[in-house]
Amino acid sequence: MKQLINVPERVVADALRGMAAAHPELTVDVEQRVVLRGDAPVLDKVALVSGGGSGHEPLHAGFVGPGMLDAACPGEVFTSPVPDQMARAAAAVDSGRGVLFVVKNYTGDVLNFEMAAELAQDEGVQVASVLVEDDVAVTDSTFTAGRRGTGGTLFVEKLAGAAAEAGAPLERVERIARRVAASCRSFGVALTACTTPAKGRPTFDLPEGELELGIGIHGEPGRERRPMMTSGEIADATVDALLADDRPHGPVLVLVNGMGGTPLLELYGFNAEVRRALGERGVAVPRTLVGNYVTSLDMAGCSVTLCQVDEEMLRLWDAPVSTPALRWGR
Amino acid sequence: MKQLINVPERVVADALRGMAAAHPELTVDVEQRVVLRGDAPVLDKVALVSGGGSGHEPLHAGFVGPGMLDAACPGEVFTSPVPDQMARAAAAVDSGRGVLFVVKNYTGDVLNFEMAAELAQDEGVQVASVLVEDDVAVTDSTFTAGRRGTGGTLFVEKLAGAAAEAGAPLERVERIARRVAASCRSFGVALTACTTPAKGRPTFDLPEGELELGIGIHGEPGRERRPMMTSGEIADATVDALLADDRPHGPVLVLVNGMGGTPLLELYGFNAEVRRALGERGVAVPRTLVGNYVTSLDMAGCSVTLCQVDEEMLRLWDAPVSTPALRWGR
Amino acid sequence: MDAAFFRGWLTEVASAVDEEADRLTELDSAIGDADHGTNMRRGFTAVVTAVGEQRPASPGAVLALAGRTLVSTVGGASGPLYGTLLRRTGKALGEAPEVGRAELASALRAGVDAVSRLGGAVPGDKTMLDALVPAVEALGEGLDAASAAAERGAQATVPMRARKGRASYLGERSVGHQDPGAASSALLLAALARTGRQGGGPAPDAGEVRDD
Amino acid sequence: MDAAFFRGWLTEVASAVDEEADRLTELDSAIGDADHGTNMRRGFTAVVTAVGEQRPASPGAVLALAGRTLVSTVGGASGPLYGTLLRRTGKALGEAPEVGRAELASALRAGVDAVSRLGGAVPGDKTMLDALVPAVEALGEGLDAASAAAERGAQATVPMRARKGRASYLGERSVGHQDPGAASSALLLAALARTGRQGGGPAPDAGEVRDD
Ligand SMILES: Nc1ncnc2c1ncn2[C@@H]1O[C@H](COP(=O)(O)OP(=O)(O)O)[C@@H](O)[C@H]1O
Ligand SMILES: Nc1ncnc2c1ncn2[C@@H]1O[C@H](COP(=O)(O)OP(=O)(O)O)[C@@H](O)[C@H]1O
Ligand SMILES: [Mg+2]
Ligand SMILES: [Mg+2]
Ligand SMILES: [Mg+2]
Ligand SMILES: [Mg+2]
Repeated sequence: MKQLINVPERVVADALRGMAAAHPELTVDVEQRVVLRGDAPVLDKVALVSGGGSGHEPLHAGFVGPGMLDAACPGEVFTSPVPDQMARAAAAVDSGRGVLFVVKNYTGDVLNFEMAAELAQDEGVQVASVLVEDDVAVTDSTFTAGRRGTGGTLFVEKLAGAAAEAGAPLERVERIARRVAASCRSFGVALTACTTPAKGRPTFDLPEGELELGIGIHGEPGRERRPMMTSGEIADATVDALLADDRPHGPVLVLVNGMGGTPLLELYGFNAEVRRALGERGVAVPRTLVGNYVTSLDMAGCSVTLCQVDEEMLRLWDAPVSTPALRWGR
Repeated sequence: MKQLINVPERVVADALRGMAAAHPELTVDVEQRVVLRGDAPVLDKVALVSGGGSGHEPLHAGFVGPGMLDAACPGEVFTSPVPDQMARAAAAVDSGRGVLFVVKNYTGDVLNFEMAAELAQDEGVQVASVLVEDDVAVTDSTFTAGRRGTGGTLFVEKLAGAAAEAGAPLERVERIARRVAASCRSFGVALTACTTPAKGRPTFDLPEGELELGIGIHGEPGRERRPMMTSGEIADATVDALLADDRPHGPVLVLVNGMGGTPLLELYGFNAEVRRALGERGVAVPRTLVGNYVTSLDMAGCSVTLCQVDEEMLRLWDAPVSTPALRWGR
Repeated sequence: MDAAFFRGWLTEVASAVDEEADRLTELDSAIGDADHGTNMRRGFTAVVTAVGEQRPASPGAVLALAGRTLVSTVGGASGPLYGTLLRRTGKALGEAPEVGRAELASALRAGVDAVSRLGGAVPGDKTMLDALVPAVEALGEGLDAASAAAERGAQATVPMRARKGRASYLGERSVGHQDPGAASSALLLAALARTGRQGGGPAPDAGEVRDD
Repeated sequence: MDAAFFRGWLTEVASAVDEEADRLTELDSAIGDADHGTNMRRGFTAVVTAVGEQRPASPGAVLALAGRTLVSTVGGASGPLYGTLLRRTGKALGEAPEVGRAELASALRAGVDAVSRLGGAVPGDKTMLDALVPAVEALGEGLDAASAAAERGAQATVPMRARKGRASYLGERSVGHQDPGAASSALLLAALARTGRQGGGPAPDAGEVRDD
């Protein structure tokens, strides 16, 4: 597989230089691998910090800005960042009202963010953390590292970010983040594997005529391999997996997310089928987001995230946001 | 190649259904294949209509909304829409102040839009047209169908859209559109070919270790095949091709555009190299847009568009826009 | 040749195009954008439906309707071009309920001229005109001769360097491939010859014989 | 064994990891995310630089610095886990300028326990602990025995079903592949044995002999 890169070792640093060039409204520390709101620390505002392995762009750095994250810490490709990054970011964005870490549930992310929280607290920053674990493909969480954090991260960062922007104190921002995290369910499907810069070849072998159901966002194979399915069949299987795990009692926000290599034309077509499938099962959808938001490099495929919402959460979703990848309102 | 579709024949209709579901602010006529601003016709405003083959999403339907297009007409994949679509769109968005057609320079698009203009004029709609022909890879335009319209389309639609939104009359909107079109230069590079739904296999053979320079956005091979290059080398070759054609006398807007299959991580890294290459050649860059905007289905690769701007054009660029794919300000 | 003859021809084209769609797309894939087969199939399927439903009374009206239908359903370059070909040919045929080969030949020439004006191409540019122009010229010798000329014209595009349409972007790299539009034009002419031989068009090289 | 011995060990690990990085990534590719080789290489390259530049005086300080360096440069699961292993082992060794095998054995046990506590894994979960725990237990019989035990432990992960780390997401599909972290742990122990044999650590199974 060919890649638009210089050398694998420099991929993340190059991307950060490119972000800096494209987004003067952000402060990008290429050396220390921290991306900050240009106006950080924002006076009297609880700050949100997230981060994780690179390769999922625009997550997380693309969500830094008013109404969402105050800072993002990109790790190497598919590798959690190191604690120093998060601690440095926390110190840079803390206005004195505390920092919320948004952590996707992977062993590496959890451990590094834990260490970062200790470091930051040692430096007098008040830190709370919320774990995103929304991937219903991981079923027996007692015999696993637990559910993976995937598309739900976008909802947690958006809604908690809106609450923080509105001036909520840390405890409330944390509570909302937890509520959103608990309300999110995701399920992903791969048509092809992705290729990491370091490996230079697809991470697993997925022949023509087959797909993987229940994949994660790190190029790992999924729960089950099946003969190729139509968009409508994939939507049915995905929605069934989501509703089997948790039947929403109210309306849901829907993220129809591309894994990076699937054309937008196909994603929109898939959204039509997801909407049909949800409609047939009586689930109301007040808002939908379609696009490549939580990706797995060049993987072809998609994931669907449902986030059950009440009035307040819907208001937080609609609140203005101004980041490279998500922008509306104001 | 696997695709997230139902059947090839329904790809465009499915995508439109999905757009309708995701974007209640748009009016999507799936049957007639027209996407309109929900508030069309906008009182006392010149209307912009564009369209072209599908497979380049978010272009054009993703650019429908306040500050940009009033309507888009998607054709079949890589096939210009038919005149009836544009004529119907023109009638639907005309407020009496006239309609500007934004046409990418391909034989099919030109002919169909010409016929549409006749139809619309027959119905009393005042129509002007602007041709986007920005692809410098097509050199000897006397012995070809002329330069292809690619990334420059985004700038024409945005800047002319802003002028129309500000209340400019048709003649002025047309003049600005022409000026923008004349100020744009693009050059594209493919690392892989794309796969159309109808064909189901890559449109041409591009082996490991090779790339194509000077490609278009319809899966056609390029001007030249070369051994694989680094991101920095591709940036140098691209910027050289652009500046050799026309050396800007002032600052340029830059679009670093993904062809659909290249991860955002790589695109941002490429942007760093493009910025370096422009800097080394003394070109100032007040604004940059990085992302998948004018795509070629799942093709891996990128294009760079430079749009030379004066103060007024920069103001038009910065003016508020609110479409599915491009949104800022207000 | 009456309206039924031309309906027959269009039906014959539709089934030929349907059978050969993959080959046309394959040709377009080499030097274009891999849609010519689907474009032609979509267009002629719609044409058959339209002329079958509306059953225009004269050859001219059949072709004019077919042309309008192509324009409204195909898109791309081939939609307006083939649409114009049939529309102008139909217009030139006028209202007459039956037409002879000479009238057809001159009407087709008017249609082909309109294609050339619309697209700005001439023979040698590696387009459908490389099949259409020689076909029209050979039409005086009968439908089979026209079909053979179209086929030769299509084959002759292989070594050409394209100067019009998408293939022109490829410059030298367009050499060595047959033009898809020329190939589909040859299908149109072959279908015309078959229709002539079958139902009751003029027998091959049978001069002004009118039957059916 | 003095500070130089431990610096030697870490250098030995770094070169083993560098050589075996592709294999580790390949293993991680089968049941993880294809980064374990690059992670380990990045970490131990940084470790060698750090201990080479700062040259801590005691074995404990060398390992503590190495552990901190891993935490700060690796990321992922292996960064905090291997970082903790070395940091805690170093801490347990204290300030002494030289340490014997018994002290090393008990310090390493403390380190391995800390890894188990941090990650919540136990032997049988198909993690690095499946190599580390048997190695520590065999350390009484010498460095070579520990290395052999680690290698056996790593091999023994092949038929296991993962219950921790990324591989656990695969459920049954994780069976039949060696755990990458267990494989890298075996490399660490093999490097320790080599260092012992070379420079002047305790001779294989030589009991409390201290030299260098
Ligand atoms: N200017 C032109 N004049 C005549 N024929 C043309 C011209 N441009 C293109 N064509 C014909 O159209 C064919 C391509 O048709 P098609 O693939 O359906 O449309 P598109 O090129 O828009 O994808 C070409 O093979 C060529 O024969
Ligand atoms: N909870 C855990 N306890 C002990 N070791 C673990 C645990 N989780 C993962 N590991 C080890 O870490 C290795 C993976 O390391 P690495 O690939 O560098 O990190 P990541 O899994 O974050 O990509 C696994 O092979 C396993 O040996
Ligand atoms: Mg990892
Ligand atoms: Mg086409
Ligand atoms: Mg074509
Ligand atoms: Mg890994």
